Amino acid sequence: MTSPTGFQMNKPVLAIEGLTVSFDGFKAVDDLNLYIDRNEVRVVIGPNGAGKTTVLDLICGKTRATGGSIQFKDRELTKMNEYDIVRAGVGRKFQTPSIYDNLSVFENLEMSFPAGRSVFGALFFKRTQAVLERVNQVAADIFLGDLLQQQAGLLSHGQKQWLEIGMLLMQDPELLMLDEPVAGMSVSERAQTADLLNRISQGRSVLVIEHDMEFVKSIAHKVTVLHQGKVLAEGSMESVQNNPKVIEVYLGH
Amino acid sequence: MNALNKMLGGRQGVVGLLILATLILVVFPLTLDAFRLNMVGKYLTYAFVAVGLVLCWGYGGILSLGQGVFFGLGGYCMAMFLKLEASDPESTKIQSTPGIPDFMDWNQITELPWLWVPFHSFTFTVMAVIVLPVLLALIIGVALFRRRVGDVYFSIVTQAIALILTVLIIGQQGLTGGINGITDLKTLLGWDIRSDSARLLLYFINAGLLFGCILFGKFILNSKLGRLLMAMRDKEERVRFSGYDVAAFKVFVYCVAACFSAIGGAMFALQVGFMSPSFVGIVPSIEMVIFAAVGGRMSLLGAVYGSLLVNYGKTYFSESFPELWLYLMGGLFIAVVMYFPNGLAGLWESHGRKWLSGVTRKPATVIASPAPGITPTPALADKKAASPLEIQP
Amino acid sequence: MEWLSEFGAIAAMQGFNGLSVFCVLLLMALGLAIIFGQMGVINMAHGEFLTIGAYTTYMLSTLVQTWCPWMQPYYFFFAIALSFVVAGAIGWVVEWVMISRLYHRPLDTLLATWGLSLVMQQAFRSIFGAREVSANPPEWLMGAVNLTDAIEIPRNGLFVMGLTVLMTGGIFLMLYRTRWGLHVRATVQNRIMSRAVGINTRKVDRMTFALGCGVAGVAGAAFTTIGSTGPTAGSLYIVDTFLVVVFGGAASLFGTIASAFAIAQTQSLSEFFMSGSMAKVLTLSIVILILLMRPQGLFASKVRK
Amino acid sequence: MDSRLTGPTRFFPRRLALGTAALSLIAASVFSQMTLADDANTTGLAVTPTEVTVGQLHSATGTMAISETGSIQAERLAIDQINASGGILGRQIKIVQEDGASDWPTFAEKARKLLVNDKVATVFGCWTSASRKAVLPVFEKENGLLYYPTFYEGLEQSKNVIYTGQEATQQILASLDWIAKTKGAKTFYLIGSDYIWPRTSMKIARKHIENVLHGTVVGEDYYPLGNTQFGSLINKVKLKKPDVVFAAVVGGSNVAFYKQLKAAGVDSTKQTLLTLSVTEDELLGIGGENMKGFYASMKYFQSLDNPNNKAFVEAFKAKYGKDSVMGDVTQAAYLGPWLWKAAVEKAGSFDVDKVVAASPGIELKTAPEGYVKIHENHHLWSKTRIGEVQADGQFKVVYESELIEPNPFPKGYQ
Repeated sequence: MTSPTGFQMNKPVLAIEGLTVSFDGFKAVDDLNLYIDRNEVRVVIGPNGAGKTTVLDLICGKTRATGGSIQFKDRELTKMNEYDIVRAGVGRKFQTPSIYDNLSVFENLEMSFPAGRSVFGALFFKRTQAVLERVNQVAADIFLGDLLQQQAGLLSHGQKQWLEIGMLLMQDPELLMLDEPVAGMSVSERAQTADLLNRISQGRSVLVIEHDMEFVKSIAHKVTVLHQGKVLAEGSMESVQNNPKVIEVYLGH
Repeated sequence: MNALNKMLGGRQGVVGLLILATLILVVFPLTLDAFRLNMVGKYLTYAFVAVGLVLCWGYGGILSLGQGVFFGLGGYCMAMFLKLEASDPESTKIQSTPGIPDFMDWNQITELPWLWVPFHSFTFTVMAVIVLPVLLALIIGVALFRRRVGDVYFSIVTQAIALILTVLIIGQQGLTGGINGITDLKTLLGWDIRSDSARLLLYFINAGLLFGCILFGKFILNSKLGRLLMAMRDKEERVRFSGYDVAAFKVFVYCVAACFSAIGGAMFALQVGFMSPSFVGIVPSIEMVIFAAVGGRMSLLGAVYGSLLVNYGKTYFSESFPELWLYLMGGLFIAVVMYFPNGLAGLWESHGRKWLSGVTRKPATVIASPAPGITPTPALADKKAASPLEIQP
Repeated sequence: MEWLSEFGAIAAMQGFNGLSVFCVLLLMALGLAIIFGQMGVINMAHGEFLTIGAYTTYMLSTLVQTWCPWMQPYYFFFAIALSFVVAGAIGWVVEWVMISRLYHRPLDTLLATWGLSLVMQQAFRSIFGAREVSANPPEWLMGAVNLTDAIEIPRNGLFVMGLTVLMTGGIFLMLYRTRWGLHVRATVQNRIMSRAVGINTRKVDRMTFALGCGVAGVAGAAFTTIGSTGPTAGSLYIVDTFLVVVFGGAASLFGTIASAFAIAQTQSLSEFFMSGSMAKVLTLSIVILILLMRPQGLFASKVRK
Repeated sequence: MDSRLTGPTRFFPRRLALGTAALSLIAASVFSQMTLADDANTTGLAVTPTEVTVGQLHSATGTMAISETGSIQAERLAIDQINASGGILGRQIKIVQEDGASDWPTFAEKARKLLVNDKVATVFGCWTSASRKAVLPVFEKENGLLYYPTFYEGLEQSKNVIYTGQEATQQILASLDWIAKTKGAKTFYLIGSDYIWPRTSMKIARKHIENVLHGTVVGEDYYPLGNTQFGSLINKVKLKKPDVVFAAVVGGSNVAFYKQLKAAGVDSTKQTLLTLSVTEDELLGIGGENMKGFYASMKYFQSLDNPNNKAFVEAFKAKYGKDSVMGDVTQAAYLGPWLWKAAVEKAGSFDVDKVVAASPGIELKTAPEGYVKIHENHHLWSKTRIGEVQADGQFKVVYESELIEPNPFPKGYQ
């Protein structure tokens, strides 16, 4: 294990222990242990069906665990509501861009501003200067500063991916989870996204699922390989790539 | 002022509202006789339900097939108060037990049931008209939306609730007047509601309340909550994982729709002079959905036009061609759903605007349909057109 | 002692009554379970397809009575088959003209089929008149079988029961033992994939819908032995039927059977102890309460999404 | 839904224009009629020297259309016959027909239209109690006149309504007496659809059984309208073994009830059954063979053997086809126009107050049911008959009472 020193000194932001979920007897995630530190960019890779997306689902509460625990900043997520998990500081991007096609880019971002989240809060929500500034800042970050009034459904695929990342940034989460953020992006867009991720990972932890190895190399601090719902290997990109078990199940063929 | 303007949906919204207000508050009272005006008043009580349906079905994606339940609850609360007032010991002295409603006397009830007692108070009644239906909607909504019941399930469950309430009302004849309903309502706080002048005043009160509901609806739709509703229709998961309690928002619009329906029901009892289980059941509930569908499920004003038009058509055709009426109603339903999912408002948006010469703004081509096969609506288009100007710092 | 044996006999007959209500509910719900459960389509006109079956039987009964009275004892079997074909054929057309355009909008299907049910009701009224009509069931279907002196079992109840078992079995076989059933189930699970592997999903949809309507027609034919036929007869059944399917958990045929059984027994038992109206309210309320607590119905499969 | 219908602003003026035009037409015609009014019409009714307008208000559509069709036909037949014989006070009767569409508020609305806009001299209409209750306040407020044909629960008496059907005590008491006497019945099972008429009727029946006949009611059950499953009920009947099943099941439930009774082996050889709600109309749907040998209590049966009835049946069949049947309510509806004619001629005026004042004591010797007379309480004196169901869908009259006084508020039965 050649993990970068320094990270292990702190208590991990996210601590997954013994996590198990089964669907009618099939264990999609099986006794999984995973720790993510503050300011870390962690990439999870693994062949299809390894349980990567299920892990994200479990963390953000979309799927309920059969057993085990997920501790986020000392709070147990497995018992919490989805929206409470989000409010606790976990943001999640879905595999396919999940944005509101009928709203403008501005409104998409505004929706994620962490105020007016209750029914009556939303009813009396006001577009304050703070909201405008935050939206503009995030929009600039995600390369959409000029397209605020564009209807989101008309954006390109890559721009939609960015927009969804931007929506997460609006929430200012401490743990950012991205499911295949560069899928369907052009080479230059990938580079831009890598740059974006490196910028936004300051002050928060990022958990990424990705297949594109070049992209993984350019962002990952540490890589975890999942196979059949279990951790197969964990460490730096190099160590993982040279791990014979990993080569056998994933990279080898 | 600017905020108000925005709330009403920009210039177009204000104009639309003014046209409807002129029609209802000026044109109808001036051109229709007392009888027809009372009929329009009755139609407008259905418009409350339709407006509520626009909120919860059009925007919230929740198709309730049991809005008659709330209409009925509101109506029954009001009717109970009016009936008690009409059943003073003096005018019921021929009964074996004077002072109780006549149908109770026929059912050998000798004492006013406890359920009825609080309805001696007008304040209580007005509160009950609002609170009871909202409470019921809250229970149903919390139970179903918290557990993420699918839209179709929700429709069927609400339908069953409408059925239960109908059977219950009919079965508890001594308490509710059974299938005949509560009839022969005469006065409200001593004021004869059957006279032409009273009917005229009630018509305006009714219209005023309706516009109140519409404005409240517009306020909701133009708030962040309105955008959240649309966002939920698009990507419910995304909204949930942006930290929102999706179920709470659904419960809220459902309760608002229930409240609107109940107000409509209470006004119905006042204007028509009775209430019966035939407004509670499945058939009236679904008919009210037609009103919203014909007017345009995404348009609050459209719902009012839809209610007026369908009911006018119903009266007209059932008078002239009773045989054709059901064909027409069914055909209208099928046609609207299949070909004009946005109803009159959608047609107006896609054809009317163009036709109305002198409109300078570009047709809303940049807006994709809110749902497959659904054309944009004024509300949507206006918001799109209005918001960009304001959000630039 | 005599009282006790009599009570036993009534209990037995009441048990049979529960079974017979169960069969009626199941027979009604089968067609819907196929259409709603397998296709996700809400067919509010389902009751009217039932009525089509009933009217078909009525017409055949009248024809037989006029032209060949000797057929009277046997015509009922033809009537059932014909009802299946007629209702199925109309269902086929409806799917083609209407439903197929609305698959991506389930709530709109609900509304459109409601409109269709209004049109169909008026059509029945125009064709057959507003009055209730009554098919003449064959003589061997009427009356009761005496198991003992005290226990009498209505024959039409037995017949409906047999028919229900037959239909349920047939549908099970079709869905789980034939290639067509495989296609249906594949289409339900993944429409795009099914199309990709060469299943004609449009055809599968159309056949499924037609089958569901055909089954409703059979139910309608069977019900002429226990009830009357009028233009609005079908609408009486629709809510009950939907509740059975929803209560059972939509995609599960087994769930439909279980829920029909549960609802029928509750209804039948409570009717014995209270007025029919209150029994109905009680039964529906129990169903709704359970649905409020367990909205996915009794049997819903867990699926990894 | 074409391009003409371009939106609210364009549509409504059209609608309004049409509406105003129609209204002014109506107003003009009403006005012209008013100027021609004479002393036979001092209250502005739609009466001209040659014509008098009356309203007909039944359900032509909806669930009740099945039942109300017969009444519509009978009233038209009577009016045609009156017109053919010279009309009323030299005037031909013109009918404005409105559809209540089986919907109570629609009834109230149409009643108002008939009285206020059409200014009809009288209305023949309604069928269910609910529709009557809905229109009653309208008739009382606008001072209209309604002829109501259905046998009903009583407990009502209005200046503005003439009830041409029987009230509950007329229909129930004599028949219970008869069945207790001829069948020696002591135990009764009461069954009804769940609404006011069966419930009130059963209440009266229970009081009579317990207080007068000194029998017992061993069961009482109500089922929702439209219910089609009677298995449990039939088992309860089998358990209780009543001497008489006393039934008031209506509509579609009727057919299911009797078919299932027969299928369960409960036929007239094993069980005596007396119903209040099966006329020849209902028998068409049920099938005579399914009810053979059961009894119905009515004031009129199509098979009544008297010259008036022969003429009525013949005329009805000539007009509406030889397969048509006439039930109790159809006959009562037929009486309406004739009773009105007699009252108008006695009053010499169409004015509602005068017609109402003239009504008590009006006799009709030509009624198909025989002789009827309007009581002070606006109900009819009539006879009650028991009919035994025949396989061909007709009734054999097995009992005929004396003329019974109507008593809508029966002391001791409430």
